[in-house]
Amino acid sequence: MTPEELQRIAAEELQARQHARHRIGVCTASGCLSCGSREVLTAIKQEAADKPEMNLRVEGVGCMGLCSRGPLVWVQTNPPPTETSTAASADASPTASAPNLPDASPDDSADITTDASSDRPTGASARAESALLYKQLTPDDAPTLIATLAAAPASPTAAAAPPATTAEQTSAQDSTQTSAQAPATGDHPLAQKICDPAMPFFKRQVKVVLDQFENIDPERLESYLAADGYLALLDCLHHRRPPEIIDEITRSGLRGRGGGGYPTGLKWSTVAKASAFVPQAGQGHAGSGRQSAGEAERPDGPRKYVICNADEGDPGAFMDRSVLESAPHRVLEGMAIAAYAVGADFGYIYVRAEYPLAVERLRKAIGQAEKQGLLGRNIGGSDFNFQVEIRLGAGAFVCGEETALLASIEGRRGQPRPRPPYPAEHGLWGCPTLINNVETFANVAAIINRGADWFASLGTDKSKGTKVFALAGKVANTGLIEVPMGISLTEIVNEMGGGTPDEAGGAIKAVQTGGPSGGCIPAAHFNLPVDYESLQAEGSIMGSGGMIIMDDTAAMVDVARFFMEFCVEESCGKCTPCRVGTKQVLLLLEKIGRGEGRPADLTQLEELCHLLQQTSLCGLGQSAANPVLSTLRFFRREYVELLAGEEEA
Amino acid sequence: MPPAASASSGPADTDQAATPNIPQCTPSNTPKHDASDKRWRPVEAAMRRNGYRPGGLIEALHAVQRSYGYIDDASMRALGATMQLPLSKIYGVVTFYHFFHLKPKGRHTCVVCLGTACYIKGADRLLQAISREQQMQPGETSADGRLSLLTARCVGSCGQAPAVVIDDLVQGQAEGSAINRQLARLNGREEERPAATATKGPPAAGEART
Amino acid sequence: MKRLRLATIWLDGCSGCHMSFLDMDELLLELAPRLELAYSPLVDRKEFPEQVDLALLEGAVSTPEDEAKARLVRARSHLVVALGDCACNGNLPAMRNRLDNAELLDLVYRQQAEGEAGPPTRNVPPLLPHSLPLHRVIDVDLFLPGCPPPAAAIVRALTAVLEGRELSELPTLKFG
Amino acid sequence: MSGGRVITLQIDGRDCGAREEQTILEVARENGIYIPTLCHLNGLHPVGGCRICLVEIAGAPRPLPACVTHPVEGMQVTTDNPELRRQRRLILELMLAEGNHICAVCVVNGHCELQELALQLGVDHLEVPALYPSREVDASHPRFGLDRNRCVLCTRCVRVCGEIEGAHTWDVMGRGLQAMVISDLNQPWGEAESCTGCGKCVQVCPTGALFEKGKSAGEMVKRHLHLPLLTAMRREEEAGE
Repeated sequence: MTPEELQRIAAEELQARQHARHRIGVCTASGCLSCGSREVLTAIKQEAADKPEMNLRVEGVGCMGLCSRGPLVWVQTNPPPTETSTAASADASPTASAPNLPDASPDDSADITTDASSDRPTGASARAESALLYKQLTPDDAPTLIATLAAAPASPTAAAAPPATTAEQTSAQDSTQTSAQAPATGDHPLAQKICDPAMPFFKRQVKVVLDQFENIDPERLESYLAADGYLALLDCLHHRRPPEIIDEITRSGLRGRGGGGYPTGLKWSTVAKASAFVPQAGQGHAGSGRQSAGEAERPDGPRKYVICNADEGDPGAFMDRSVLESAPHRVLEGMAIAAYAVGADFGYIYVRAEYPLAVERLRKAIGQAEKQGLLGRNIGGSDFNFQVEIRLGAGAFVCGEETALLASIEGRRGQPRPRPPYPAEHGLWGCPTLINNVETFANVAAIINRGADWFASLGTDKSKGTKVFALAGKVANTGLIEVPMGISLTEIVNEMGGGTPDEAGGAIKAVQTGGPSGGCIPAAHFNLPVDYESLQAEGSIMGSGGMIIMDDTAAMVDVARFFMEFCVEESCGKCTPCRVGTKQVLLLLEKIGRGEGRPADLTQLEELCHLLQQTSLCGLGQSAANPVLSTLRFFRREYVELLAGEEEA
Repeated sequence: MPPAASASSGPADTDQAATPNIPQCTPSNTPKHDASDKRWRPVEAAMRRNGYRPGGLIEALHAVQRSYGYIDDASMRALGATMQLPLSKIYGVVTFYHFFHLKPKGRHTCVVCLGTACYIKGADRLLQAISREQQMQPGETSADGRLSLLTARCVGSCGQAPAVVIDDLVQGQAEGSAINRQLARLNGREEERPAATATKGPPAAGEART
Repeated sequence: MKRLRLATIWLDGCSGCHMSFLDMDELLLELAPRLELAYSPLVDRKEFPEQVDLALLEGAVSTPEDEAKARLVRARSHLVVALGDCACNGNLPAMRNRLDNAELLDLVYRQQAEGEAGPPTRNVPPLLPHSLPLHRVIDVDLFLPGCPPPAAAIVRALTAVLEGRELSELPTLKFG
Repeated sequence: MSGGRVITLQIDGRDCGAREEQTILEVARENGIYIPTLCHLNGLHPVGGCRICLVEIAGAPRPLPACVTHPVEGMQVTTDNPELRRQRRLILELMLAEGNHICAVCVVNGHCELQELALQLGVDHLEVPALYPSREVDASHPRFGLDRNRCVLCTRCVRVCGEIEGAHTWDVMGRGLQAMVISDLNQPWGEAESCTGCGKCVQVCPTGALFEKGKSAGEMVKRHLHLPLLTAMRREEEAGE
């Protein structure tokens, strides 16, 4: 596909959207599917089919984030075709209400009304007049929903509006929107199900990775192209040399989003500098004496590999799943750019088998991209070849560790090996291999499109850009958010998360970040800025982005026990400290939890934790003690209170 | 302190130790491993795609499990012979990954997510309620081979915690009595249609069907 | 010179460690003037004395009776030595720990026994869930592993105590 | 394999010359510096799993296994200090607590590398509670036996069988604490069709987990000094093809 063809398809897609009188988007990511969005989509489609005169365009779209209120559905009413240009210009201002947004990204506002559209160079003025976000819709609501659209006057401003309180909030913030939302809506039949677009959950977001998810049909390439998809890849292939791309990524300050935070540009340049290598037949199969001579893994010459780590194993994290289910092409595009930059021609996506929908959509996306010449041979008419294959994980947390992941792709037990050598130099079948996380790759196209400076202007000094977090646990709004690095935990938990859910009412006690490798940060420290270094200084880690909010019913010794139990089950068994040490720590935590602990047990607990950190072979064991050490640090009193009386005489 | 072996738990153990209540292979679902068995073809295809190289082992195992619902000795022998892999190595790989099963699972599966978010929202109590009502321990398959009660380490539906996956369909904000009712209905449906065969798809897999 | 008040105690063990103690042979004669054997299965004394300087405990802790005895010894002894593998790591008695008690008794007294006698019920203390090394029950000052620990090592330890040397400087002994 | 770049490093303050493909362990041994090891065995590929041979390297955030770490110009290695000794000791304790290591009744009593290490590292009791596993003993082979309760998962048997004998009868199944050595499809060893009965696995086993039948406690002496020679011969054969 040439850039011109790409632009033509994108324009057609935008035009088609614009021609519809109303556009309806139904979330088809797992969160909403698990509460019935598939049925809602079917019902709405049925209604639309019954009323062709209404000219409705109904799409399944990507994740909109607010999973706890699913199924989520947005409805957008287009202006009559002739008014398009004026509508677009008149609508350019509302995003001013978005908090602290850099100038370069006006459309990154979390406001769903503006997010549902774009003013990109190729945007061809598809900007909506207004969009409403409905929550917790059921198939039974479909006729009502369509009826409200039918009843709406020609002017889109009166299509519908949020409840009165919302209008007040919104108008206080942004007078330009009041006209669209002022009309009395008390009699809107679905008033109770309309989401307030001004809620901090949406308002505070800055979307790069999740950008336009609500606009992208995950199963259609055209839909991604209309969101500037593959523009960056073709730009790279035709106008940039690999070192320039690596330089762009380096200057952007992007760091690995899988948790480690290693500078992405540096990793890319290491792989780029490494010489390609003929895959070693015997490598890693040294134990297999039966291997016949000359049976190379890939017999066709020296190679480098690009691997996307989508083995999202942290319990409580579902960012990668959502990205893959919502915009698989965005990840593929990032991988292809990376491959071009480092000189690789083959890629693997290592996905958890527990994510069948993500796998299915990725498979479909790879097929579409290959068909359109965006993957495969001579991509975009250039001489760059890049082939991508999916590899399924099989239920082993440790395979998120990069050397274990490599072992798994090589068809072996997913056991890590000591590093160095690092995969960048000695990776898959001995070849230089670039391994990045899903979210890291999903940032790449935006950086190429909008420049390193734009990206670097987001976030903090050392942690640039945004981060996607999965909010879960005892918080009102659970789901996915994307925020600039450096935002405080209190903004995320209390404002965006909306505090404790109504039914509970207990005070929020702590937030757990980084899963079994992370730690618990007490509510008293919620002014902490969320970036790699700050979280580490507090004994936690950024991790892949799971945030579990706990209220005062959570017993921290039990929380530590929970994570240690996880590590015991997920330890691969290769190294002694992790295999046996985690079990010993678990036994101590159980003993303390039963009220049988002695002061000496706390000492031993700490000693074993430090042994795990210092002497384990891989990251799993080295970080397994973090949940214990961090709860010991901030909630030591809970441990001490559980100790049995002093030693008997 | 109890002996370690009896204190440990988890789905893999039940595969690796002898588990009671697992139905034996019946003639109808005993795999054959040649072109005469239609179900073996995807396995053959998976190996071929990977040039019959050892690197394709896990892909091939996925194919076996998709076709037969579990991975038996005969399948492992067939893979070993075709891909020139030692048997112990294949067995080591199969048992390393919790997704692979050595024994057939029930015709229906109920997977309770024990991830952090679900745990915080009471997944352990949920599991107890289901376990009590179904009179099965996690990891077990009912004597009639109808239902397997499994646990997962996180199905990624944390925003909807606690989550339960029944026959590949995720149920968000799950609640014990509703799940039990649903499981009862599953059984009821089956009785109406005695011819119902094994569920499709990986048994312990966990997301919404599309 | 004040004589060292020594006690030796036999818990769940085979008395092999006590045999090794006697194996000191003629060295016993050298040590005898400096020791007072205040309590031991080797001497006729029923009650554990109020206070001893050094207690050598052989055997694992397998019954509540063993446990009570170990605690009593600890309370009344200045130094406590775990004598032999059973006291140091459980050794043979701990081999039962992989079974639970009901299983164990059934195995020994029914499955592998002549007739259907069943486990004895009179004049035997019940079993603790596990046979434990001494230090899981009381604080231990010195470990002398070995099955049995060599007589020379016992001499070395006794001499070190008599001479008031640091016990931590004694060489480590081998298990088994 | 020989003829790599020559570099100098310091081990315990001593200047040592090394080729870059050597490991720190090899260099240390050449220079008469002792580093305790367990899973490592001359002639087999190192895996770095047991963590007994950990050494400190100036600038590294944590100790690294000497058996798989290669020297770098100017590297400063410490093979022994109180912290390392404490760590090795604790790791060994974990290992001893994991299995049922009853030396008194073990066939290799007195010839056991694990027992010897405990002596060297000063382990005379376990600070951590023993786990008392109940693992199967496989006595199905006519000449040899396997007591998994004495296995420390060093994988020497797996490696010698795959790398030198070429049978690959052994591998490790499961993971974590449930990991254990198996033959073929977790069959009784005596029924494993791939086993050639060469007995190399028995000879390389550092403990009494693998043993010859008919030997009583203390009788089993392991012989594996010939291994490096086998490796070298094998390499020569392959090169000649």
